[in-house]
Amino acid sequence: MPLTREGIAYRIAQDLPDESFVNLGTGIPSLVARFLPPGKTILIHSENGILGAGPKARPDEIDPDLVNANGDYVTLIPGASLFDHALSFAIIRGGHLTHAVLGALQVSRRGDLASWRIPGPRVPGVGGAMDIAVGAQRVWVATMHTTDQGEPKIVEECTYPLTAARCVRRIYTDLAVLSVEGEQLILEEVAPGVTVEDVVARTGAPLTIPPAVRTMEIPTEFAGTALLAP
Amino acid sequence: MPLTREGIAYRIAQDLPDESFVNLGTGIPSLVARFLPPGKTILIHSENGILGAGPKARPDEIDPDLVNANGDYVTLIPGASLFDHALSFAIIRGGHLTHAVLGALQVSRRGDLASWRIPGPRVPGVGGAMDIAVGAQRVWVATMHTTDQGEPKIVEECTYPLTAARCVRRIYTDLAVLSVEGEQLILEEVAPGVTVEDVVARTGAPLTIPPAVRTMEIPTEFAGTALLAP
Amino acid sequence: MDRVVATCDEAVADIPNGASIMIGGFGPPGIPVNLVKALRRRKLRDLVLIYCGGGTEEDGIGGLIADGAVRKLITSFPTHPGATAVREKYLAGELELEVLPQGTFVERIRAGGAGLGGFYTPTGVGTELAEGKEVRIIDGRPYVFELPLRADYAFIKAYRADRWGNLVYRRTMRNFNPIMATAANIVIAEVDEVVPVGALSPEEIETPCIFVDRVVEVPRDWIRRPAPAPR
Amino acid sequence: MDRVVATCDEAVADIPNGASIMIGGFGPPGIPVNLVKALRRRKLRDLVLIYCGGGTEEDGIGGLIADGAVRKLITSFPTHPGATAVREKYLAGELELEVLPQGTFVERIRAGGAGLGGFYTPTGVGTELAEGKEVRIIDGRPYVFELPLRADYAFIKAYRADRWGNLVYRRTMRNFNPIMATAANIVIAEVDEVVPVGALSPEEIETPCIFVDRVVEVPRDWIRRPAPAPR
Repeated sequence: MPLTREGIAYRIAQDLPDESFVNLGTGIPSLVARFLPPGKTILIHSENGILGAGPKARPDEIDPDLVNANGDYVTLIPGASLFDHALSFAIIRGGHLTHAVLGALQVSRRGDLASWRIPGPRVPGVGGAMDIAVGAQRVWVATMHTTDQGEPKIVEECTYPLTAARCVRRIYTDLAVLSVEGEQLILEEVAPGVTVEDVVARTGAPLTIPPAVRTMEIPTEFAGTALLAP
Repeated sequence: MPLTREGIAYRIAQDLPDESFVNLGTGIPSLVARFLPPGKTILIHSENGILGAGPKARPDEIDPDLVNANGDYVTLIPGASLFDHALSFAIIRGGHLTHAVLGALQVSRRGDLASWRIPGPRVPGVGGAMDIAVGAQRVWVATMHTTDQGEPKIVEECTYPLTAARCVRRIYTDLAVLSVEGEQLILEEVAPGVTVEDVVARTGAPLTIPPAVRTMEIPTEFAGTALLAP
Repeated sequence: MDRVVATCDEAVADIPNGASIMIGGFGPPGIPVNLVKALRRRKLRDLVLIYCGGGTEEDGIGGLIADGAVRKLITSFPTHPGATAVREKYLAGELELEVLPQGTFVERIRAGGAGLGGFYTPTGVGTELAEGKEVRIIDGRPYVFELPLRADYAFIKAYRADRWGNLVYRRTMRNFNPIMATAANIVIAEVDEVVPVGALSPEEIETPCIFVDRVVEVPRDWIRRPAPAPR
Repeated sequence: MDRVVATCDEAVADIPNGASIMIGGFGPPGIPVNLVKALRRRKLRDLVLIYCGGGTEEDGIGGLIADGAVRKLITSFPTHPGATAVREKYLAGELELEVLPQGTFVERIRAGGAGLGGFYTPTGVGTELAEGKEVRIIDGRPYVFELPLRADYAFIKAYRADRWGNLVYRRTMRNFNPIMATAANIVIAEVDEVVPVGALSPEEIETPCIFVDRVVEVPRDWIRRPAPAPR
């Protein structure tokens, strides 16, 4: 069974090590915060000047002066710090974040990322994605394996405008975990009940298949949220 | 009678306008702080991260964590702020200081300043002088008119290594006040009892002499400190 | 040295047509909404706004754009759902957009305030946003050259000011505000509260008064009573 | 995530010969003297120090230089009266000096920490300190190109830290410390006091813990008793 969006986020949260400093993009990446393992110290960075963002604020916790980069009213964990955008992007671009989890329109086999713009008569807007893609020590992508129309999002070459070239190290999808190593796109894990052939068929770039591909260890649900699609 | 070092500092303090933000170099410039007119708001900036440095600390006021750029233990005035060197030099280089008063080894007729290095087998060291010379809105020099050996310090071309080219607007010496306007070095004022001929004789560059040169209005002493040489 | 002016209208009264104006804020926090509303009442034309988002009707920036007061918007993320005015004016060819990566946006403003001539950033290399810009290999890695950015005016939102214009922020109000305060000819701060000179500790002041020209006190109700429920 | 180590000796135990080390401080404030003393006990060779002054016997930096532990000093103002070791070693040809304008010194470190490839500054144009450096005319004004500066280690002095390494400074202790904390592979902070995580307000933290690898508590007597009379 493929993972739900929450399942992808859960799977990523398991891979974040203790003492990591992580920026989470909008969409599936933002869900990672809900599944952080309690025994680890993982600090969430937000572009608008937070290190140590906590869960979203309950109605009675809302501070009108405290939002994250998604515009959500959030809380702060003990030990959090606040700063301006210049320092926030010094953190990003200076290589101080251990991890960033970003969404994607497309990822190429070499780790090129397209995530900010669909060509056409639209307003362009990039936010912090380009800085994060070049700056974080490890850029992981969280995405559905294909578009709603079934088109592969993992491709030989990106056709959408690039966010950054050769920046993605790992790709977490509803079907698989892949890693980018030089010119190789390696299939590391498949979702429970998903076959290597399924993944190959829905991927738009050649995969390197190790002798034994692991199956993800992931529960069906977590605290009432389904992690695997029915 | 020529001015004392304190007299030069006193004369400069009279010219600083209300609501000015001023950096004072070592030597004679540092004495300016003692003569600030009480009715004006003049904030003293120090390179090491102070806006609003107050008088030197009395023994019982010393805070070991609070010095100015000269290494003196100082106080803070109400309304002072503290910051790091990056912001301090953003203030300097970004053109936010209304005035800087610097010492000089030599000043050329076009306002080139040499103040940081005497050639020879010596350790070079510049500190903040080059940033201040290019950054402050108005750079004034405070210096004795000649060296201890009687050599002119105001010259046709600097022979010592430059701090910055064409940066000085005014020169305050023990004998005169001069202003730099383009290629012209204009004699604005002479010290009491000092003649235009005296100044011309001790200046190493041609002076523009207005029809009537003012004589400085300066008291003989201020709060027990002699402002005019005996 | 009293920087306090009585009203937002007075604070923006001298802004001419065609002025460039930086506006702080990210999300609701740190947007000087009352200065923007006063600016809108001026009914100016040909403004150049430097603002990270696209503005909304509520924050007034979207309203300025809808009014046709803005010729050009220098921005990073004008594509949030509420940015309807940007969308309409841009697609109608009536608004010029300069879109920058967010780190480049703030760093260009910092360079403008710090007297630097420009800088090289690794961000954007090989993308549409670097087209036409110089790329230089430094220590084996490609960087894009970016110029400093300054403006005629900056609208800043802070929490507290003293009468000299020293500013303190709270929570995520800082965002672009302390940086924009360094990079404009006239800096106008909207604050919740004006306190006496000396009431702010020297360490907590984030924007020293040397950067600030005008301060307007506009108290916010929420500071004293519970915050509203989320939308 | 406990960044606290027991002693300065432990904190500097892994520094190899030839390491580059940034040291914060300006005047006495903000110099991590106990880390420097521990480094001196290591009796290393060929160090590259990045420090704004020239060091004195009291702060230990002059001692390191006198010991012959330092191959090169990147600095701005090594000419203060107490800097006797620099003078002797430099004039004897046993110490390499790279002298920078102070604003360029700190800006190069900031660029190193902020991931920039370099920047243009108006400071130093037409002087000895710009010899051999690229000069570029930008908007009609000449600027000197400067590269970023990073180090293997940074020695930081702060007032308080929590156990995660969030740092707070007081008075003029900041100087180069918050900037150097961004620009080294291993950042070691000497602090007067370690407090629990959550005890520092998020707004007052000047150096977020993401930059800090090790913290050593070295209480200073003066914090609790009257300061000594001046020299």
